[in-house]
Amino acid sequence: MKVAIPGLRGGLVPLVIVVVLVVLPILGVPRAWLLYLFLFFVYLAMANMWNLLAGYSGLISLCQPAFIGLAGYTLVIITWNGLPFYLGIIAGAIIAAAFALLISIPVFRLRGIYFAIGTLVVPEALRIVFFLWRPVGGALHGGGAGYMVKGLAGISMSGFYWMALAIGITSIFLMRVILRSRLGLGLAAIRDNDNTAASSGVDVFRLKLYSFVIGAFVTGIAGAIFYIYQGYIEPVSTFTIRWTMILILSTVIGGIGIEEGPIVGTVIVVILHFLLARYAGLSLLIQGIILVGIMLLAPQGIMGFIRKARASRSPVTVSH
Amino acid sequence: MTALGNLATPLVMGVLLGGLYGLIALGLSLVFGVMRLINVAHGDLVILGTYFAYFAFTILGIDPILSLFIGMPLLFALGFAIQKYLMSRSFGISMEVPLIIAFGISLIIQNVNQIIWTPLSRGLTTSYALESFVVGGVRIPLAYLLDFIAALIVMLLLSQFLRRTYLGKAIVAASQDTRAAQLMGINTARIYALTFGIAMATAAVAGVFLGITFPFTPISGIAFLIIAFGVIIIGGLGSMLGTFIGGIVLGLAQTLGGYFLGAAAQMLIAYIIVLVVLAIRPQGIFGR
Amino acid sequence: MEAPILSVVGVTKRFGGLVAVNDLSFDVRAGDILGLMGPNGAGKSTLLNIIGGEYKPDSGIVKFKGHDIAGLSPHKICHLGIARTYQIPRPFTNLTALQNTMVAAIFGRGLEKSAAESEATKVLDITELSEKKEVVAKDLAALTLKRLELARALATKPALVMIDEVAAGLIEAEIPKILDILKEINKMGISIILVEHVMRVMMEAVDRIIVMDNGVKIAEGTPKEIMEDRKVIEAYFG
Amino acid sequence: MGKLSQEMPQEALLKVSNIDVFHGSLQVLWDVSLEVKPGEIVALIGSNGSGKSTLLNVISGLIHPAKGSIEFDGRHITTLDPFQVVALGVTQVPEGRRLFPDLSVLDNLIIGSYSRNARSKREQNLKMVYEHFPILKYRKDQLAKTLSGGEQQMLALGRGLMSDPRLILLDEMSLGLAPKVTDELYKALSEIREGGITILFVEQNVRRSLKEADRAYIIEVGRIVLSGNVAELREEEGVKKAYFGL
Repeated sequence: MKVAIPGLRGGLVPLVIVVVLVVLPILGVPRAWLLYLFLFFVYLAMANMWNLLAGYSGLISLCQPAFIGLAGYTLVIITWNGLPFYLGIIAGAIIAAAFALLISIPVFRLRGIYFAIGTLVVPEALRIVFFLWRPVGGALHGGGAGYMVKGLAGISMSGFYWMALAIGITSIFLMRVILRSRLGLGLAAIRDNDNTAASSGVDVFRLKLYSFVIGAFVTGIAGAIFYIYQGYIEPVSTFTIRWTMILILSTVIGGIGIEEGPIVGTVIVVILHFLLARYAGLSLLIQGIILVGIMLLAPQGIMGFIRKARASRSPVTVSH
Repeated sequence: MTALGNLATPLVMGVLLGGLYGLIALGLSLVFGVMRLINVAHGDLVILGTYFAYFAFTILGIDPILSLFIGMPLLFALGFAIQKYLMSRSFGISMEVPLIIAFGISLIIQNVNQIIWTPLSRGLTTSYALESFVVGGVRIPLAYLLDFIAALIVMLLLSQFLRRTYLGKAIVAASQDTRAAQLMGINTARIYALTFGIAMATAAVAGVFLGITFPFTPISGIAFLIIAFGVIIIGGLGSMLGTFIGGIVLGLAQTLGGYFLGAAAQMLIAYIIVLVVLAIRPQGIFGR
Repeated sequence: MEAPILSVVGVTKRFGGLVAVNDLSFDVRAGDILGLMGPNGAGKSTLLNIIGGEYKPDSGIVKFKGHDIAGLSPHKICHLGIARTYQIPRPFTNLTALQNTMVAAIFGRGLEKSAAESEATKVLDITELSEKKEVVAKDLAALTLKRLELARALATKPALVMIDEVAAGLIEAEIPKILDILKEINKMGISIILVEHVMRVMMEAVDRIIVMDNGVKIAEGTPKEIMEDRKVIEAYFG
Repeated sequence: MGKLSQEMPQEALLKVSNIDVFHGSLQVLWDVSLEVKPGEIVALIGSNGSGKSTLLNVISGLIHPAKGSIEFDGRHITTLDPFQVVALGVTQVPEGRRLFPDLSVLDNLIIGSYSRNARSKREQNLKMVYEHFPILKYRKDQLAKTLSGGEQQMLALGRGLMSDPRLILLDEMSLGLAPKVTDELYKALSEIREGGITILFVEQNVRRSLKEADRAYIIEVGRIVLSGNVAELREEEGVKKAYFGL
């Protein structure tokens, strides 16, 4: 029997899965389950975008927390000004994308691992900025004390869940579209050989910039949704490398540069997260060991491993 | 005159602190220069060195600086093993794999430290760590001076080692052209493991002096990793003098940033300098 | 006389102490097939890399259809109408032959996906790769990859194509076929710079030959003149 | 003389037997065999991409063959790593020289003597290298990257000699050098052979190869297509045609 992964095979199965996921809260599923799924979809959207950057565009971006946090703080500013939270989500995503455009000026001059170093500094700088800057409210709020997100009264767990579901499913769909578009073909060409791509007319810089900005936008939406759920934001736990770790783990465990990779990886990361919730340190320790183990034993992750096993079983290449 | 006198303190402290930052960055720079590996676990390995000294100091009652006689070989062995058993296998696969393994190692070390030592902030509070002295009206903590002296000694020893010994020359040769080094009869796999080991030995020294100077927690490694990156980005990879100067620039940025913008902002100036340097000269100011 | 489509004037490129290309000048007229030869290390590949935008010359002018292209980035040069093949094929290894060619048609020529597909199919036909259309490049044989290089270059619809050693390694019987392909390309109105060691291809395909040695142009003339030039024989045989 | 030496039942110093080599999934050498006898100078001739450098790299242990074997002085070296091959006395002077650009000339030479048995003969070999190439002594404190092309090639050759080799593999020594400099290098090469070192060299200049070597192998697209002593090869129709064809 074939295991169907949501959103992968065209046709009826994914539709049914999506419908079931949408009606879950109405069916009276326990709140805890909804929470697991909420985190799953938020992480999934972010991991899909990291996969787009690191797996398909050769950009090992370590500044995703910047996009998450900027979107979160934009949400705060919007809601503190009495505007509705959904405007906050959209504004957050736009600010994240604009910021990506801005920092692309210095960091896109860097290649490969230098890019990784350059991007690592960005969230650290932002953390300090938001430690000092109090965009709204008086001295009682902001800085290290953080902000409550306003205007969330009336949103239930089901509401949070639906938002996360929407961005999670959208991110899967978006990946499908991107990878089958001109952009996807161009990125695939760059990944295989950037010199040949350039001499075939591909504007390598521009395509990478596109995926960087798209990645920031979607990551920003997911980040804003996360902070709507959390209802609270402060700099230390926001602009933190832990976000980056979650994204890398999810992508790498499932399979970097493989479309289904983040889906599988995020399932495992979320399960581990809750199984080991009581032992916070131990959970991350185990995740670290898994990360190293996967890289040594199956660097293409679980999906890569499955693909390879399948390919070696049947000599015929899979055709679409 | 008081304004100038006030400014003298951050200036002197920045330079002295810069020595420590250069020392922290040294191992990261060495590993990158030779293996082209960005060891994102470097900060955590430095902090591991700090915790070892803390263990030696609080449980065994050994002075942190003296504990280096055990700490350095221990971290050397750990580095040697990490390269030989984890990194070397991943080198051929792709550029990301070693980077992600380093991420994994970082997670592991942080959380082992967390489990053993709890997330509480600690310090290597030896008697001399709290002392200070006054020179020309500037009060200087003794720890800062020790940092600077330690950095000078380690950098001098390392540069002499690289310049004068067969092994040192082989490390330099491998960093310039790995394949040519192999063709000259150099066992590069072994050179890599030794390089990682040496880098970790310097991390052990950095860890001790860091612990004497600042309080630390199991997750402090990330902050010092970023500082080390900043030093390398300013100083350029693979240049000892550059690393030293990069450390001083970052140290000064921090102390002057603190002086003008307040303690909370002290690292902001440093990070902005890093980003500006990246935008203008990605290979670093002293890089090739 | 018609203005040249490409003119290289006094181009020099140094790598450290080595002068790879030294004060080199030549023209390519529209519709020309220009041969470029010289021993290994003579600077031919460096020259192609300069024209293609991978290297910026230290001095000199490269003019293409009136634009000064020295130092432009490769994709811009491609858009202006210069395409190239690599001596050692550099395909997009995980893409099929068709997708390889489509990348060039989409990004080099600005076609939409469906138009690019039919264009790519046409080009694969010219280079006799139709049967290999759906094969992933990493599974193609070395000699087939050389033709894929050509297909990819043609799909950008260039005005000038630089072909680097397309005949090396072919057996005698395959050479007429490659000559036919070259003539076909030329008939489409595309100028060609041909780097080639296989003398028979040079003799039959090109109008004019430039010979380089140590980065310097040592001879220029018809194939026949070149074969009799003493300096050329010296360069090759010491 | 070439012919005679070929008929003499002399034990080969280097014996490559029927090797197949792959780069990833791409086969680059097919069933290649080659022999070098003690004291010989043997040339390996072929065009770009024909597999000459790959063959040298296989002998040096940088790449391992999928099939076949390599023996040096009666010992199997097929699966050894490069540093082990060097320690046995086989040193490659790679294409493009590949010096350590930011080290001094002297340091480059010293690194040449890295293998354990070469270290003890360091001073002696250094004297020998300076005798062959006096300019290196004059420039010993300069950084390698500041040398001219010809001097760099001399340093590359000298660095190889510092490893106290019995067989030296030379890849495209004359690449990008003026004919006069090439002459000098080949003159040094025959002196080096007088000193008891066997030589296998890759060269793209056909006439030069046939002039300097005792025997030659011609390689095309990964296969040895012709071999023999140089007098015979000069008469061979295939080689004549290959004058330009290679």
